[in-house]
Amino acid sequence: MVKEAERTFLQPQTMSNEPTEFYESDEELLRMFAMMVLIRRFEDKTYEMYTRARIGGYCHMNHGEEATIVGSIFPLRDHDWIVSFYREHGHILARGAEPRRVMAELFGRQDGVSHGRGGSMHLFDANRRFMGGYGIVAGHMPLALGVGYSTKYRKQDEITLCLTGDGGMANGASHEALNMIGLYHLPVVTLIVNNLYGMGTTVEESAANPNLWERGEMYGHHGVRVDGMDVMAVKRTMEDAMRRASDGQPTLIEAMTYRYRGHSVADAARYRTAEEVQSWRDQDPIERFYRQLLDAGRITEEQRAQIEAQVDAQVDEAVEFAEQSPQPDPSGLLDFLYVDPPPNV
Amino acid sequence: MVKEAERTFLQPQTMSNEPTEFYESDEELLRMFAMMVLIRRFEDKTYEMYTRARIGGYCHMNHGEEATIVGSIFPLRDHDWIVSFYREHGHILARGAEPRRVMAELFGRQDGVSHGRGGSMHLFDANRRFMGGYGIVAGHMPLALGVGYSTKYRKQDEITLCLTGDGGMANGASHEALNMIGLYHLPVVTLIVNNLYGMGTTVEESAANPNLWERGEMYGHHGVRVDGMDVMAVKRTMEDAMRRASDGQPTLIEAMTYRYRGHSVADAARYRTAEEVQSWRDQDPIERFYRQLLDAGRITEEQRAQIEAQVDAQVDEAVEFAEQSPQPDPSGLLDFLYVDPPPNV
Amino acid sequence: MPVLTYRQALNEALREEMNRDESVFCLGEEIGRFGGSYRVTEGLLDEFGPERILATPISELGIIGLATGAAMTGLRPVAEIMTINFIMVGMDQLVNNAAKIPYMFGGEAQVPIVVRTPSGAGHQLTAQHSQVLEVWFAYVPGMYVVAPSTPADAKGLLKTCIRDNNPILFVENVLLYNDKGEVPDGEHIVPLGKAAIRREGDDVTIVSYSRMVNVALQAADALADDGISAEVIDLRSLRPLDMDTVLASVRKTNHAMIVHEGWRKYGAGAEIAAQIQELAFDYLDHPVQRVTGAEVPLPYAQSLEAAALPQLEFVVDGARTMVGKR
Amino acid sequence: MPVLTYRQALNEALREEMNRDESVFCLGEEIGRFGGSYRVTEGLLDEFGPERILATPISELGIIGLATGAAMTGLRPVAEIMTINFIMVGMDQLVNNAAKIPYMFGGEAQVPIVVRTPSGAGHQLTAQHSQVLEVWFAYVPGMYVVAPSTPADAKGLLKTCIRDNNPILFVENVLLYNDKGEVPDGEHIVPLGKAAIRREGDDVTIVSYSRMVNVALQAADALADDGISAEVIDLRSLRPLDMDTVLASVRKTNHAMIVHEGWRKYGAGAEIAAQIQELAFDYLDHPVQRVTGAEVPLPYAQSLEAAALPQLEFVVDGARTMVGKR
Ligand SMILES: Cc1ncc(C[n+]2csc(CCOP(=O)(O)OP(=O)(O)O)c2C)c(N)n1
Ligand SMILES: Cc1ncc(C[n+]2csc(CCOP(=O)(O)OP(=O)(O)O)c2C)c(N)n1
Ligand SMILES: [Mg+2]
Ligand SMILES: [Mg+2]
Repeated sequence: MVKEAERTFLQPQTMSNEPTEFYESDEELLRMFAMMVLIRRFEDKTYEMYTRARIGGYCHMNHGEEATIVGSIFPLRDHDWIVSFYREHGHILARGAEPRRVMAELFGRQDGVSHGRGGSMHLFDANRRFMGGYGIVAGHMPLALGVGYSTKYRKQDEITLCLTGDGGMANGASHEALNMIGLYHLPVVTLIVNNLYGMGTTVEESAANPNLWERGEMYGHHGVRVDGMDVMAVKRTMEDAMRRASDGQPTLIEAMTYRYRGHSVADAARYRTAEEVQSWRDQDPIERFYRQLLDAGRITEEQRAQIEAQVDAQVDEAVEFAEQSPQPDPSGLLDFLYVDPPPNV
Repeated sequence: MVKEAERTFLQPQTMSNEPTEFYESDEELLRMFAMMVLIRRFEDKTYEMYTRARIGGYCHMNHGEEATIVGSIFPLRDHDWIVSFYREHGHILARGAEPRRVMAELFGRQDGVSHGRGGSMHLFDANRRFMGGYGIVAGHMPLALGVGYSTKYRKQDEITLCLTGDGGMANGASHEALNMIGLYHLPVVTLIVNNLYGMGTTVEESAANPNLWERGEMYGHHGVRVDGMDVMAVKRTMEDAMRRASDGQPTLIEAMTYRYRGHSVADAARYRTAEEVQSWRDQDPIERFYRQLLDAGRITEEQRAQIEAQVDAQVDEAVEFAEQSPQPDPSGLLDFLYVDPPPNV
Repeated sequence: MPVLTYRQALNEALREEMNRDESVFCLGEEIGRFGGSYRVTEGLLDEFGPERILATPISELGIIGLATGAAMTGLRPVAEIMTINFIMVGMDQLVNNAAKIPYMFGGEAQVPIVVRTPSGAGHQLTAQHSQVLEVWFAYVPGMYVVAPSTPADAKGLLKTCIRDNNPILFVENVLLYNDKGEVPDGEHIVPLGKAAIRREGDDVTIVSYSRMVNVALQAADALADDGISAEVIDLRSLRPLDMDTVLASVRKTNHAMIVHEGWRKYGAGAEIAAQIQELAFDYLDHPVQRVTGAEVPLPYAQSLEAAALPQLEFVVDGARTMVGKR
Repeated sequence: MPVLTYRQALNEALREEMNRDESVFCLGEEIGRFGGSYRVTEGLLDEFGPERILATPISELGIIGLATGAAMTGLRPVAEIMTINFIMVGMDQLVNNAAKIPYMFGGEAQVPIVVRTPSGAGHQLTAQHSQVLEVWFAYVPGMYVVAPSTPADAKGLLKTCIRDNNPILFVENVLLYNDKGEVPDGEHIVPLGKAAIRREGDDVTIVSYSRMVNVALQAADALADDGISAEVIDLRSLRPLDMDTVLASVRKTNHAMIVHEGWRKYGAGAEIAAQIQELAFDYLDHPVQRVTGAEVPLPYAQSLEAAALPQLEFVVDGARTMVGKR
């Protein structure tokens, strides 16, 4: 049952607003800011391209979740791993994949990151150890367990970040994966992008105890909740979690955020009020980070304008590239089905 | 991770040994005692009959777990429900099923409680609202959720007792069922018969946090651990849980006990030491209850002897009945497959 | 007769059965306020309230298990699994519990549940969201697998299934929901286990079910232009499987073709082909043919997806070749 | 050649492959101290330690998911699912992840995993513990399904599967573990997708796999007494499916019978029958016959269980009738 005190925690206004301390270089901070803007603009363009029928299938966007993404992915090192879910456009961008190859995938083209086979939900980038987006809710969490186990098996210093949704925490796959990650003391950080809804279902309608971070304890993880609209708060939490992970102590982070748009492009999100959406937009992570940077003298208005212009150009170029890239030839229908199959498959 | 303090809790000697207060009538107490003896002797006979090839298949016995069984099942009222798992001979006996029809089922005979179709793992008694034993670990827990939901739907005052094992708590089915039971405030009491092992795997090897009762909180249940070798402690815990259940507050009880024999008749249980087994046998729930009753002047040596003689006769009669009952006729192979099927099935 | 979409026909069946029998209730993800992922339960929450239109967490074992347990106590749950692709995480409850309980407890328990779920590909939903998996359940004794192809059948079969006392997988199709057709008002019941002859013909029997019946009918039109008269049979259910109707047709046409969307090898068509040759061997002028989806996880790109789905022209060409009019 | 049991042959294959390649490791319930529920991994814990012989909780999604995720990083996990009956709670990871990952990511990832599991009934294990479910996985493009019937194949095929780069369901059988046979020492590799002719014959082709190959061979003995010469084919794998070998035999014998333990309708035999009639129609003197398990959840009573399993006499009688020597 939800106690009143906890329920109010789900409101953005109760979140911490302490002045942020930065140890990051200007360059690093601006890279973070630029990435948040890129994700936002990329998703705007995705939406536009969907309505123009360039993109099909299910398409889930990250508007509003930029702080959870950049805050958790930027601290990762090149040799760390990511396992994600279907709402992952921003995740793979933050990991450094080329926007044009991501857009080409959304267009279903041969130059897409999954060569047009995966689409929006199934982006992949082996070189960046981005182990894919998956469409079965919570079905990717056992994969993160496996990647983490591999690290331990190979005695490497790698961390696996598993991004997942709040609704998926009701599924048995989350339970089995988190328990085993804790049991084997794996260097895995699980970040719940708690956007308060799984489709039209609120967290309170899906979890008997909606304080999801509290599950950490039962799974042998350190559990922590963080303001997911504050990129620096997420980043600090992630940095702590990475330190613990290296010591074999997994962490379960619940990052409180909000998706501005519907569950997918097709969802008009009638199950929530305009006021609720606005109350979160008022906490916009990009604007908030901009204020923080501005207050700390780490960004100027001109720099912002410049970043935005660069990002816009990048996104336009991505669309152009995608338009140009060919659809996979139907003769390749059976490609990639098996590795070195015997002749009679 | 298991903290030391918790690990020692798993030792029987640290369990409460306060003098027991009884409000039960002599008759009730003796019925409880007799049932514990019946379960023990029935299982002794089951073992014997298995070695004499009267019983086949998988056969899991309840030696040592009598207090968890009688303590949780005796408080139930006629209109309450039970959903159980494959280690359920004692469960159905405690619910009042005729030992001879249970033995006939173990023998695979037509007069068995499941008409010879189910065997040891699949005992059933509709009249007593004993909704069966199931063989997929934790797979019965979603059924208990369903029975509990039915009670709420029909606006009845019924309680569902779900008996389950410690090992099964690692399975996703337990997670989904317990969460939904909590979410819907169902009148369900889940009792984990924690016998410290799932086959050869210890609780600490199966649960990142082996304090299973603590999961109650995350599932919106009241969570409690009880000394499962003390039938009165279990009974009091169950009574409390039933009161809460009627108010729509489910309870997760972790009853600490031990199975004296291997996982099934076929298992020699080489994964544990003779000393460990002995330390639990020293806490034998039947002897312990007998002492408690004796100290309180509620039983005499003669009464015990009489009960044992009666139980022995009952068990012998059960075997005789089972021997006499016919095997199902092979012509009935397709019986019960469908209810009123169309001609061409 | 009123014209309804397949979706509306299902909705009407649910509404009528819930009004008729208080023990009927629905559960599943997003079936309440959201109205159902494919809007089949739209409006029912307002009419019946949240206990009878139970929107659940993303817990497929929980959903099917809840339905099964409740059914054992006398209720008649109708569970929705959002799409058949997600049934894997819940199927243990359906196959190991629901389908086995009546038999393994020697008839002491019944499990009158309907699990509704859409199957099939289309709209670039890709590998994990475009599967046709009902054949798995048709394999399981103790289950029924029903799959209507028309709005009228959607209503009539769903009503029948809700009243039936066995565990039933009720397979809808993502691309049929908007199909329109005449649907009888009120009490309209379609019996289980009776295939429908959708079009009569003499030269070749095309056996199909669910959405592919439409493709078969289109093919029959095209074949008619060539002077080939095709009989189109809609199985309506994979279990029970009405081979009598199929065999009677094949004995007349001497040519049989099976069309379905699922993968070819070990697909539903294999069983039908196997039985046709077992039971009408001497009537066959040509081997039984199968037209199916390509054996790949469904790819995203339009070019590839189109190539992976069964094509009208394969049906037409196959039938032409078979009857020797190519 | 050394004589080993099927169980020992598997154990030897695991040991050899783990010695050969450090990236190979085993995981599953009770495979460590307990030695494996059917003792296939006995002794390996002592030899390789708990990281390479990982005994897991009862978490089938966790087991198959761990294997899949680890495989994507370059390891070669061999997962044991204690029996195929428990695979349902874990199969989402196998079908929706392992089998689809290589394709849906456009070849950017590989999933070299083997999921070992015993299938089949016997010893009164009843409805939830006696199933034959491999046909479900054989339906799935992207998977292989391998099922050895002899100790030599158990070793040779398991070694091949561990070295293969595709996700593989490796189906053992509860009643074969104690079977003995000659098994080549050391490097012994059996290629994937090549059926074995276990006995040559001219009058009828009996196609089978796993334990039922033994029944087919017994039947062939009995038929020989009647002067009927049966050819017995062991498929060895359901996917890849070596129809070339089957068809060559049927073209010779003109009679085909399929024998398997699983249920009949939508069982593996349906596909084989469908393909035989598709591809050797003009060679068939008689419809392809199937001998299978009865379509019931397996009952407990000995009398009923015996009646539910495929009987030697059905094979013998069926073959006699088919070749007209009854
Ligand atoms: C096992 C399963 N059940 C249902 C679905 C359908 N579905 C897709 S996304 C979704 C909601 C998930 O919500 P959450 O985990 O909170 O992630 P979010 O979409 O909010 O980022 C559902 C129910 C699915 N993909 N998989
Ligand atoms: C899903 C599933 N996986 C594995 C098994 C095999 N199995 C049967 S009982 C058991 C151990 C269960 O232990 P626990 O839950 O502690 O119950 P106990 O037997 O100790 O009473 C296992 C692994 C199974 N029946 N179902
Ligand atoms: Mg969400
Ligand atoms: Mg146990």
